[in-house]
Amino acid sequence: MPTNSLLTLVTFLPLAGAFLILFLLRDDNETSIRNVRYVSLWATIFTFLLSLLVWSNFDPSNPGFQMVEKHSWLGNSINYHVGVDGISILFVLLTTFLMPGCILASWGVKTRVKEYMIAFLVLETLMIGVFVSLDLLLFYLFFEGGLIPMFLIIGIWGGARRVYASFKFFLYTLLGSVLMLLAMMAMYWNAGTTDIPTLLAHDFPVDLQTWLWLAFFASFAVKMPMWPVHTWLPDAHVEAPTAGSVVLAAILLKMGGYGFLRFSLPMFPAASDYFAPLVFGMSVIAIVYTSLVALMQEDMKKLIAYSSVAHMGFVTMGIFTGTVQGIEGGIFQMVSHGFISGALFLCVGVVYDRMHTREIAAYGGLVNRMPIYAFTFMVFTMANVGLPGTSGFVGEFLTLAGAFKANTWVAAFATTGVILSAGYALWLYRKVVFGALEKENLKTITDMNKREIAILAPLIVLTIFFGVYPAPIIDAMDASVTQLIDQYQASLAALESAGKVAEAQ
Amino acid sequence: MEVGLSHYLTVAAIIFSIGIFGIFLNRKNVIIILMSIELMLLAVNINLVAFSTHLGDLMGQVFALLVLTVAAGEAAIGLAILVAYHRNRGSIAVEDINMMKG
Amino acid sequence: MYHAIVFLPLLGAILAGFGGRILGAKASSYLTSGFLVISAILSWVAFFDVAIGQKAMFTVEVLRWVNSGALEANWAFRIDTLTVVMLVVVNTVSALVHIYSIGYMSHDPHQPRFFSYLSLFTFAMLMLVTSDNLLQLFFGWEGVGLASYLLIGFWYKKPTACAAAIKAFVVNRVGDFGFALGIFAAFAVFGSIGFTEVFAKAPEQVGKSFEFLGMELDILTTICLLLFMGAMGKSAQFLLHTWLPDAMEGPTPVSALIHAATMVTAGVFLVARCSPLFEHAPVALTVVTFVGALTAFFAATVGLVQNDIKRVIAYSTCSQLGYMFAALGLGAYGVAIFHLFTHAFFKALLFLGSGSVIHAMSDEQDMRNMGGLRPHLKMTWLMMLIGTLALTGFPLTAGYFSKDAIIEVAYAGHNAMAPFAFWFLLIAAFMTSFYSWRLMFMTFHGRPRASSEVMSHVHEAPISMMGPLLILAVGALLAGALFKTNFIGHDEALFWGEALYRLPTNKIVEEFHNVPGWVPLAPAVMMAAGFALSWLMYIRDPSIPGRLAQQHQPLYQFLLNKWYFDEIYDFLLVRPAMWIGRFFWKRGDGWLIDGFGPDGVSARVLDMTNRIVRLQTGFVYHYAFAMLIGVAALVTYYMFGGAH
Amino acid sequence: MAIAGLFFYLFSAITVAAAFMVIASRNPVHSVLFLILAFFNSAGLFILMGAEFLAMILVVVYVGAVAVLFLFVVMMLDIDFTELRQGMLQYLPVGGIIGLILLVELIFVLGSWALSPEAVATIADKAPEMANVTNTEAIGRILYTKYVYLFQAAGIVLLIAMVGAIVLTLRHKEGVKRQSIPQQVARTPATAIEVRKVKSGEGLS
Repeated sequence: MPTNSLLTLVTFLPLAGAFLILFLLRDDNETSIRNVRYVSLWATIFTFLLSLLVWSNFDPSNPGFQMVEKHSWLGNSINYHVGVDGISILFVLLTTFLMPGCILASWGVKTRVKEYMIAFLVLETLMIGVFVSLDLLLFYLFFEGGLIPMFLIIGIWGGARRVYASFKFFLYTLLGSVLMLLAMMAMYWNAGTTDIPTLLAHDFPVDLQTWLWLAFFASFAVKMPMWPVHTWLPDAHVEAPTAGSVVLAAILLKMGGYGFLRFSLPMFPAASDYFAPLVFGMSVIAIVYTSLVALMQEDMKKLIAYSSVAHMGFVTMGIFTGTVQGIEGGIFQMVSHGFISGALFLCVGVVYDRMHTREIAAYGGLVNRMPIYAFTFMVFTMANVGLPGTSGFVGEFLTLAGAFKANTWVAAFATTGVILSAGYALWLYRKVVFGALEKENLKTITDMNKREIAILAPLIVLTIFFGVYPAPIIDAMDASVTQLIDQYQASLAALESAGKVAEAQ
Repeated sequence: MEVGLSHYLTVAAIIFSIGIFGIFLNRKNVIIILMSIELMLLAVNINLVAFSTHLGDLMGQVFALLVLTVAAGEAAIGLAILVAYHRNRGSIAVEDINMMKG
Repeated sequence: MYHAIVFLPLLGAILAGFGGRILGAKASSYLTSGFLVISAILSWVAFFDVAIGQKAMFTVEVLRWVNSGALEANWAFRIDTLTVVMLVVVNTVSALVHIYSIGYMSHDPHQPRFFSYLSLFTFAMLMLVTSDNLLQLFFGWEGVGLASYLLIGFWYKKPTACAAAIKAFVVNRVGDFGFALGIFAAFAVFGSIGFTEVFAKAPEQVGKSFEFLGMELDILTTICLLLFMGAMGKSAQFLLHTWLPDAMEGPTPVSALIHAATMVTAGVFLVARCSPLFEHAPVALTVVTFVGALTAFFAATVGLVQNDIKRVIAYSTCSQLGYMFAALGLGAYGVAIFHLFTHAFFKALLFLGSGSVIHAMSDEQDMRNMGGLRPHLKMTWLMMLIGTLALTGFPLTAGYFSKDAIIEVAYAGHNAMAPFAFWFLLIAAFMTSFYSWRLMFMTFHGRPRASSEVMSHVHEAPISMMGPLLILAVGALLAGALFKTNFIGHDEALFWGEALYRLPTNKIVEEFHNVPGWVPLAPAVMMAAGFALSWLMYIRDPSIPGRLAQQHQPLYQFLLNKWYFDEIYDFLLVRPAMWIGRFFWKRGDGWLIDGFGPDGVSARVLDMTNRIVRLQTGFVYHYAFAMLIGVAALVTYYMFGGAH
Repeated sequence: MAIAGLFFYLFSAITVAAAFMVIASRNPVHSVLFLILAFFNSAGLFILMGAEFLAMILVVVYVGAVAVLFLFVVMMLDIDFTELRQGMLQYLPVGGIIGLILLVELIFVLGSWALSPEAVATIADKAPEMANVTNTEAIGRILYTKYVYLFQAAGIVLLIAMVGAIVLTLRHKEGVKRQSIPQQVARTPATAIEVRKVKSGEGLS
């Protein structure tokens, strides 16, 4: 197999699976539904295996884009252009790795199984597409396209207030994206191309950078989500089905961070530098504010959703420090948060499937009947808290180390998030898992079954493995990040010297 | 006194105004409203033909022909709706027709 | 060898934790205990090899860890005298506690889990003491925090235990907040977090300042104080001590291992390990002295009136940690570590002894319900007596050498807080003696106050529990005399090698050996006075305490409620945090952001459409009118307004 | 030429008067008749302008079809027209003002208009000399060549109008027998024939 079409294959394999389901499995009986499940499971597993092939072909010492594939698409300037570098490959792998778990976690879906699986497979294609596309328009297409399946997943298979949540989600993200589309057009008119590698080398005028940065920021900040545009997230998470929450927390949120790294920082360095204090402020507020809010939640998913916002605050803070530690920490945090938050939502899903409530008060003493679950939940709670030895720590630590270099206030306030996160996470754990088993309806609850163990076990292994030995991830991105920072610093230096010259004159 | 373009245009203008006036005047009677519209279209046709003759350009007449077609179609559909409506409601009083109210 | 020392407990933890159900309770407890015994023996071998053999410091690389740009932190062991001393302390006590627990926990249905946690804790502690860089130290630091959390909350059905576990973790996190900032600052200043690099570059930064939180602060002082904040949290120093007494909710062996001998001394270890930094930051050292002395005094006062046997010992631990910090602050790192070393033995002995008592009394912890146990628990009484003697500093026992040395150091010390520390520590020594004997008298002497049913069940502990006690008792008696010359003698510098650093101007070791004659006598007098008062109040006339409490009700309540720290924190921190959280959630998110954001916008849109909708009357002629009026307006506009 | 002028004034006066009567007469039947009158006279105006074909079409289509259709509908629907005329004066001022404004404005335009010189250049289809080709033939030449698509489109408009009108007014009556070809085709002996054993001497009941 020629490696140069590998990425395309990885991207569109899930879509092929979706078509298979759409056209070949038309019946509505039990066997057919089972087939639908297995087809989608195998599609995602094959995608994951293929993405491992991408990983093995990937050369971590090369900072540029690899396995590039380019075909002309619309006119001369807009191409189908895909490729991965050290930053994006991690997200591709994260996506492909988590999707089989999501499909497995959806085994219990009873209504409209076929449509559900199709939505997930399409979503996977779109998510991978976001990370591999090297053309603005292609990126936009995937980025926005991802909204639709997610919108449907929340709106159709969600909880009681699903319509409200899905519309909130959709409108929030769309509002930001509209501005991004405008900015993309402006970039096209300024640079004459939508090719991302070319744009990376293009120097945008400083005034334009400010506006472009703000427009992109509007989109990514909502996606991230940063304070104060985060309120869609708790609602969306609460209403989404388990697998939807997982995808949302683990992958969709990462698109914002990826966008910052791919566009904001390298393309608009002057504006990024100028707005860094704003981002710091918003990140720190996000960390402290949402952690405090999380302390008071009564709904398990909402609590985890708020903690996601807090953790994403670390990411944005790290990215805009412009230091190696900050950015690598941010990326690492995103990857590890992908595992951890995904797993936490899966954990909630495990008990939700049994008791059909997310109220924290409805649980208590689960450890008595569910020791495996208690252990799993403990591992991820601790990873969420950022205990060293879990992957959650490495990212958090690196971002904070980077932030301290940039601004001690930011680092100090962000570090208080570490205390608060311990507070809310352990409180949740205590209320749900510890204590005596007193509630009548919990007395017959069963421990995790084989399928649930199969979903969560790899996540436990990776969470601890990357906490102890994060080198595979850091090494993969190191060259790309170093190049990114070098260019960022260089353009800032050039700008400064230009400013000095102007002053002298 | 030579009869020129402006004479025809004046006539057309007057008929057009009468058409408008008619719509206001007979707001309750759909049939007359439809007839007023026909009058307005007629005024437009006169204009078209007048210009066509004046400039020696046949396109104006072709266009008038198309207007005629549309006017015929419109009258047919309008009257058909009227008949259907009358059949259902037993009246064609426009004041009763506010089902499109938002 | 070092790999084995550190990773055997981890292996034990994993095997017992995951294979517990297959192995069964007995096998997993023996397995973990066996591993720990091997580790302990190897530690002693290492101790004689490195410390007594005066080997130079060396590192053992294990695995790459976080490497990001200039930040390089690998899993590695830094082996020097300080490390091996800690290895000995940790592994010895841990091994003994494991063995003790086999008996103590024999009735518990969750033994594999318990032993797994214990071994996990030991592993984390070993990672802490062998760390080669601040990050690995932090790993161990948090790891022991986790293990402590798990062990305090071991009896998860008790709500108080769960609350205490969370409290321990969160309060520790407050300290870690400072510790983490200290690491970040060190990285920002030195460009590295490896001990070797940081210590090498420390002298360059003397007297320099940097901008921190908007203030220009001395670099080393800031870093040291931040690190010390971490130490305060872990070692339960004044202001951050509140978790330690509550942590007694855990099983007693846990209290002995974690909350007496090892984990709580991690702060002391941290300061000693970072002595090359602290030596250059005299202001920080002064603060350390002050906090240490204050804690020693404060905890002792609270210990005077507590009635829970374990809480008394817990406050005693807190107090003794204060002694260690006072010594550290005065530059006598070796003395502090020596006290740590001896304290580990006698405090573990006291805890395990009290565990035996509790075990015998069918899980009764309140001393008011004990008394007169000596005839029934002769061995335990003897063990507790040895522990008490060592703690109060009876001549020739371990405490006599180490604790009295600290008081002498305080007298000889030079920094601004030294006189304050001396008097506070001296008074604390008196109180220590008083409450220790109070504990002995209330528990073992006088009339039995327990119900006859309980008394009939009182029985001496089995051999697996007694054995460790015996070994610890030997340690409590002899550890001081045996290692005195090495740890704090005139030539201690040879023993410690590069592990502890003192400025050439710091001559505290010689000085404290040459204090006036009354100074070494003073603690002994205090001890005797404390014993005498205690005897008077609890043996001679047991009605005195009650009357005293009556007369000085406010003071008594103040002490009984531990200076009202829990209440103050609850009022100042916990409730406001809850309140702010609720405020942000309901007002901030719900009202402000959503109200003016999506919900507000959609509501306004609805309002608008509801108004606009009224224009749509549904009457055809209205639309026709609108069109015609529009036509007229347009034509008028083109005639008079536009078209120019 | 004077005659042409005379006829122009005659036709236009009648047209305007008839148009006014269309909207002013009390009886809709009269309105329709006046509409027919207006159409006839405008056809005359068309002839004066030389658009003979259009004039004929106007008569045929409008008078022959549309107006008759109106008449037909008006007479077919049994409507109380007096009721409809009530409140007629309510909108009279508004209508009057709007109509007047437009009229004044249009006249205003007429008073000051001038053909722009470029207008001649924009002529798309030069009309041939009347002497050589009749008006009808000239229109036919371009209508079936250059504007054939428009012509077809007009046809489709009419077709759709026709279909629409039929759909709107067609009423399915219950109880009317219709032919159903699918049913006929799907008939099998099983559904059509019933075999009965007839006992001798009894016959079918």
